[in-house]
Amino acid sequence: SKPSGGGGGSVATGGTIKIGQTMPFSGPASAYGMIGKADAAYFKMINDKGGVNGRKIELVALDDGYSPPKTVEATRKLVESENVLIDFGSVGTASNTAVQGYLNDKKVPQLFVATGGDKWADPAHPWTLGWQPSYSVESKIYAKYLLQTKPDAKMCVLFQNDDFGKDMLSGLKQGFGDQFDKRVIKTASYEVTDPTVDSQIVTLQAAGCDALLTAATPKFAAQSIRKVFDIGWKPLHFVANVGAAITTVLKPAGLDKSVGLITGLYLKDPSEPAMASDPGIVAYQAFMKQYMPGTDPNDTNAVYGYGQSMTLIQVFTQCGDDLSRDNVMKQAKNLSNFELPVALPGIKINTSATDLRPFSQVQLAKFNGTSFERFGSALSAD
Amino acid sequence: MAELRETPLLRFAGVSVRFGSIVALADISFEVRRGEILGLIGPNGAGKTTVFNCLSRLCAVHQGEIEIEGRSLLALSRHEVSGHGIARTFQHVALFDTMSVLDNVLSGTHTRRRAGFLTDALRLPAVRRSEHAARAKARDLLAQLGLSELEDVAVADLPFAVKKRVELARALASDPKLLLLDEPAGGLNHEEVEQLGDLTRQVRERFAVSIIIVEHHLNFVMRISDRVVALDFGKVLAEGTPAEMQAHPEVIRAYLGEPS
Amino acid sequence: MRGAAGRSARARLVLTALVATAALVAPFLLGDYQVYQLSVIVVYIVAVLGFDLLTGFTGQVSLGQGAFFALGAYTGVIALTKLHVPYAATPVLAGAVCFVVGTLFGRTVARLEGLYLALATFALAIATPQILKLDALDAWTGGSQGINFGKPASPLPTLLNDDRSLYFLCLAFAFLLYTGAWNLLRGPTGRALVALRDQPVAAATVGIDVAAYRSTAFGVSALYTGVAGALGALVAGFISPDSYTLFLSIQILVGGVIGGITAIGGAIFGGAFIEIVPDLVSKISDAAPWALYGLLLIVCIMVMPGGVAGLARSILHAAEKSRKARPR
Amino acid sequence: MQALLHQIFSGLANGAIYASVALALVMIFKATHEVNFAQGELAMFSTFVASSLINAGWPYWGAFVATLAFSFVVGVVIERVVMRPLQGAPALNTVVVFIGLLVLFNGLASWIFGHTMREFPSPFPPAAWYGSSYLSPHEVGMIGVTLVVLTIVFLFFRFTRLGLAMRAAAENPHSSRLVGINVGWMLALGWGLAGALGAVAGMMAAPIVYLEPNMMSGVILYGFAAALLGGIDNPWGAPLGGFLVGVLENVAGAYLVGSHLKLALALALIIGVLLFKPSGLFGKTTVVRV
Amino acid sequence: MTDVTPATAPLLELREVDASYGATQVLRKVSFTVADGGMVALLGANGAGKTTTLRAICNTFVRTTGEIHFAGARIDRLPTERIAAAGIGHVPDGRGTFKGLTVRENLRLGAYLRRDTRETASDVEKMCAHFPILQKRMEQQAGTLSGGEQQMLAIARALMGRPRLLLLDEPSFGLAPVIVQEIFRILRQINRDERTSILLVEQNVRLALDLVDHVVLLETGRVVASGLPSVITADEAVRRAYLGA
Ligand SMILES: Nc1ncnc2c1ncn2[C@@H]1O[C@H](COP(=O)(O)OP(=O)(O)OP(=O)(O)O)[C@@H](O)[C@H]1O
Ligand SMILES: Nc1ncnc2c1ncn2[C@@H]1O[C@H](COP(=O)(O)OP(=O)(O)OP(=O)(O)O)[C@@H](O)[C@H]1O
Ligand SMILES: [Mg+2]
Ligand SMILES: [Mg+2]
Repeated sequence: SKPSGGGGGSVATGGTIKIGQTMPFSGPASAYGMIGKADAAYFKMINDKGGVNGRKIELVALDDGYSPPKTVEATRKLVESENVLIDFGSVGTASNTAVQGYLNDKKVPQLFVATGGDKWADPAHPWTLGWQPSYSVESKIYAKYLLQTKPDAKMCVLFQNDDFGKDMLSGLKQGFGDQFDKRVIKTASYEVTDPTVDSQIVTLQAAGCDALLTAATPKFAAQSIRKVFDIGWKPLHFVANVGAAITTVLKPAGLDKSVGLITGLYLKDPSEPAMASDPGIVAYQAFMKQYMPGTDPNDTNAVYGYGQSMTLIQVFTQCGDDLSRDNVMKQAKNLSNFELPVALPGIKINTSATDLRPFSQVQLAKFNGTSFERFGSALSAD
Repeated sequence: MAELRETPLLRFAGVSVRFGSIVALADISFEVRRGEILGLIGPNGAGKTTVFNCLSRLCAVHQGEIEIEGRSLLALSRHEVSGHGIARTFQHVALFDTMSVLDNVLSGTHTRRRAGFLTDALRLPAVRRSEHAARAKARDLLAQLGLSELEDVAVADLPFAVKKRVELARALASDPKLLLLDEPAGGLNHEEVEQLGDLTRQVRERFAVSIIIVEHHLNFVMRISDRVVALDFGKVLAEGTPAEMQAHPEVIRAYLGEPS
Repeated sequence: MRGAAGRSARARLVLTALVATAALVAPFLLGDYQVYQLSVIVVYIVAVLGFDLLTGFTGQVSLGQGAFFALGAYTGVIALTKLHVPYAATPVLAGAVCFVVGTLFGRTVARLEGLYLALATFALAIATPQILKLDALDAWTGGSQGINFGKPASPLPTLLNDDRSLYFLCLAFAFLLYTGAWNLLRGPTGRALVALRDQPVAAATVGIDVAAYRSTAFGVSALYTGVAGALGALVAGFISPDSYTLFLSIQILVGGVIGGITAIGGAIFGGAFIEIVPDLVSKISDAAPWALYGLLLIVCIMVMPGGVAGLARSILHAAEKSRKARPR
Repeated sequence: MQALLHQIFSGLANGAIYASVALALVMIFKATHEVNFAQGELAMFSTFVASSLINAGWPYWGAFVATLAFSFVVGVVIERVVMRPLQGAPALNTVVVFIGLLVLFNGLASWIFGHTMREFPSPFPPAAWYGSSYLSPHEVGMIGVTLVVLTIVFLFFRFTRLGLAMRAAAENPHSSRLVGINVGWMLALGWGLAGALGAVAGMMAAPIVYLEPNMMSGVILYGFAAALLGGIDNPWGAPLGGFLVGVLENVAGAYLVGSHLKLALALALIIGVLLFKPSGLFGKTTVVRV
Repeated sequence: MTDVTPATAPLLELREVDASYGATQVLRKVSFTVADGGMVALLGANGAGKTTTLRAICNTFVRTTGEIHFAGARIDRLPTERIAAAGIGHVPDGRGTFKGLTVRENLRLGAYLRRDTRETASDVEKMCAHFPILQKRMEQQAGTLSGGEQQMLAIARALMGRPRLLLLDEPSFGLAPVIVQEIFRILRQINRDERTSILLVEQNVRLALDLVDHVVLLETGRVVASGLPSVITADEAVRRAYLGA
């Protein structure tokens, strides 16, 4: 259909920049609602400090319950009746996919979507940009690592039966290349409505793998880690970054049961003892104390929102006084070696007209019973 | 034609019904002739309602055969029975509670019409016409049974005795050949029972139906029946004219009791 | 008696005229986004109608309407994108497919009653997203990614923009289906459905083929829901398995009951409730919108046990009574 | 072979969760003839309360008992405040109210306790002798608890005067009053006991599935299916249904269709069974004579 | 105390009782008494309000105003179960059995308020002696019984409670003549042996008049006559309606 609306024009007026987002404050993915809450708190802090280039940020966050039709509706509301400048940091692969066409048609920047799908770096949708390392990049790195360290290993995969899980699988395909069928001998999926993944773990163990990738959200990652240990299986266990936070995943699973896990990190984990004196984390802790009292600062979703919002502020800062959608998009694709204080050392944000992935590096780390020990250097997928 | 008159309207031949270990009917045989009123009596639990339920195909028949006008009834499924001219009332009334009196009676015309989802949704002229005719017929029935006043009343609010009469109207709406009445006089006082007797006879004449009546109200049964069949423990105990039955020692023992 | 009936018929006529006028005029007074919302409401109205036919009038409790909604949506979109059927015709195709599937399903579960039927339909709703994600169907369904096909363009761009043209498409289907349901329910078929709901045994003895009516009612309900699904997909421009979770089925049920399941006029309120109320509560309470929504549901049921339609009916009754009571 | 055993045992462990939920459903069904869709959320909420007490320093069993009492009271209050005014309303209204309660408690829990997943302690020592690689000590303990509760519930309904009165009150409130049963109290008691049973289910499940507001949303689906499969009016049939569903879905997922269809297959099998036994495997067929 | 107090205070007394279903008033200023150990028949045409009177006494289904006294205490504001506990048993119209429960469980429920387990057990046996068919159907679901069997069960259940006052709403409904005779024999017996008082609604007026010592006649919700059975039968119109001349 034809593009409609006045795409590209300046929307920001007066002293505020109005931005919008859709969030699963309710429904099955409501844990990610924390990202939205952290975003809001972060902008409040920025506004308290005088805003960006003298402008305040106004964030309109609408609940979509993780349901794509609802996202479509909420996004239209944001664009057509709230007149937001951009759609920022909305959560959910299906949800963001549902509005990608619409936002691109309308030429409304869809910035830093909070999901690691591959499709956010798609030149066909120039108004869309992801943020975190894509799931496939992450798993591609796991595959490469495995090929280097244990070239004969057989791998099993536990994945969530949705875009996230499937993207992780496709990353493995890319990483293993023609070896894929020989290396990945068994996969098992789960649904978010499954009470446990015990049965899947048992199935995978029976296949005789010596490596396992758990591509799961926190609850199921914790179950996976525990069950693997309980049945006495000792694979080289990769756990997707999404489900590898220390306080919210490894601790419930049992720290002793988590020893040896490998994951790919890009953000700092505030619960790590070593991070107590890290300046980035110190600032983050202060922010949490003042602007999100009563919230667990170790919730990695809060770190995520904090870093994501900080990235957006960088974009607005670069925009100067030209707050047209065109310029916002231009600046968003013009981040060079931006170092996020909550990102791990060596991991930088870079975008350009052709590089549509803000984060494209991942740092491998192994859990030693108390914290993740990073090894090697930050890796990128290529 | 002459041949047809000879075949009985209904024939039970060696019918047995069991519920688990309970034998509700054991090898029952009897006939109903055209135009007659047959009284069916027997102690509680003798199997009278079960006889009706066999005819409505509501319970499985383990043995035997039931024939309606010489054709097997057991080959039919529940909803086909009324198409073969059998209509009934229930011992404890089973009306469609959320409907009005008129709608209940209209439902009785169901077998005699063709209704389809599509034709109804389009409300084709044929549907309109047939609906119109059905209404006229239902109203006529209500008038004959003295229920015209209550046409629009929801049946749930009616007294028991009136409900029974609505059920009768619903049964008649299907143009039955055989009418099954299960304890129609229940809860009526003396005067009302007399009236019901007259009504039943009128119905037989006017609608040219045969009737089986199950009733414990003896005077009533004896007054209006042409013949009486007595059941006990699922068996036919005796069969004959009302007068014969009242004098039958077995019937007296099992059913009537000693006059006190 | 006749006077009262005439009055209430007149009241209904006036009401219908008002609703119809509003439905026709509103899109020209509202912005695109609101028109879009209006379309979604109309879609839900159709879905709730389907629910009312099945559960309200036939007494078969369905917790699985979302499955037929999804089937309709996928049928429509596959027809549109793969078979290049004109978009306005996709709901027809969806309705047909859903009718067949619904009837077959209805026939299979015709023996089940009450809770057990609820479970069977519930199972359907739960299994739907999983089946849509099956790898084997990827080529057709787009797997867990779904299909992003963009909103179909208006055939008369000078008269109606895309949103309005879609709205009128939805409205046209809703009008047809509503009228169909209205006719159906006041004719012999409707009576048979209510009869078998009220008293299935007696219904069989008056000649109603209970199993056949039940399964056909299932099919018709699925048809309505499927058309709604196809329209909903067109309006959203996107389908994916996550759009059709159990929650959708529950919402259709809630809309049905809140509107009043035994009066098809209630579907209008039910459809609006599904669309508007969740937004409303999240406006009122940031902290716990869903707690508020739950509370609201409970209160609604307590205040209006017969749904909005029941409430309207009892208000009419009361008015009628007070008119009668007034001395001349 | 060993893998099969693993599947069966882990199915039993999951089954115990479903069974304990099914028991709570049986309780409320016998007492009110309704199926409470909100049962899972109530259990989740109770478990959060227990977790908060434990975090506040209460000993496990102290918190356990206090939570049972709390849940009992919540059940009674819901019956008095929400269900009582609904008496005699159409069944679907009750269903919507249950959905309302479900959403309400889920919303409240998210609001009060947050979304971060929490661990919940097990009362069974992690290294107890009865643990193995097939079943952890907690899983063994949970199965044991479920069996004990099942026995109590069975005996209660079968042999006690109160149990009989509760069934009567659900079946025919008017006649119950005529024979002297305080029907209001029976309904409230049923809700209270179901609340307490739900709390047990929640506290037993939480160490396995972890505590968060959506903890029970998947479990209740299975619990519902299990209860109907086994026979929702049967205090041992329904939990047995739970174990059956647990094992069935594991074995089917591992050997028949693969994990992505295991729920669908399990449900299809359950419906298949119901088509032949419309009131569940061990349920009582209530013959309705007209 | 005024001098109108009869020698023995009545067991049950209704004083100007009105009763209505929602907006429809059915009973108007109904007053009558049942003496302790007395047997009273409540007669009237279809819809006269007999069932409603019994319901008013037990405070089920209807809303009442006016006073009802039982055994010296006011009961009209008590909930149904407390009225039952005070000693009133009720065989409702339409039977009201627990259809999903077994016959035995139905009987056990009849004795719900009693604590004397052993005597309860012997009463179950007594009921089986009265109604042998119940013995055969003991473990069967009450809902599968025939109409008359359910009626017997309802009566047996009420008897199991050993009430001081038994309200019977058309006990002969749907019963074979032999059983009807048995029931009236039982009523006479418990009245004699246990001084159980009886308030009886019955269409089989001949039998009823034979049993009772007092009759109350209702017409459209009002008491139009009351007195000895002979007084009632003396009235020509009443005779015609109820006894058929
Ligand atoms: N579904 C059933 N399961 C078990 N027993 C049954 C069932 N239906 C009927 N019976 C038994 O079969 C016998 C016959 O029942 P039926 O209803 O035919 O008796 P009836 O002659 O109509 O008695 P009544 O005069 O009391 O109505 C009864 O003893 C009854 O208990
Ligand atoms: N639940 C109800 N709601 C409204 N009206 C009712 C209800 N029950 C009875 N009535 C009406 O109250 C009046 C008296 O009814 P009741 O049942 O007391 O009469 P009855 O003397 O017992 O008659 P019957 O001989 O039919 O048993 C009747 O007109 C009846 O229609
Ligand atoms: Mg009978
Ligand atoms: Mg009466």
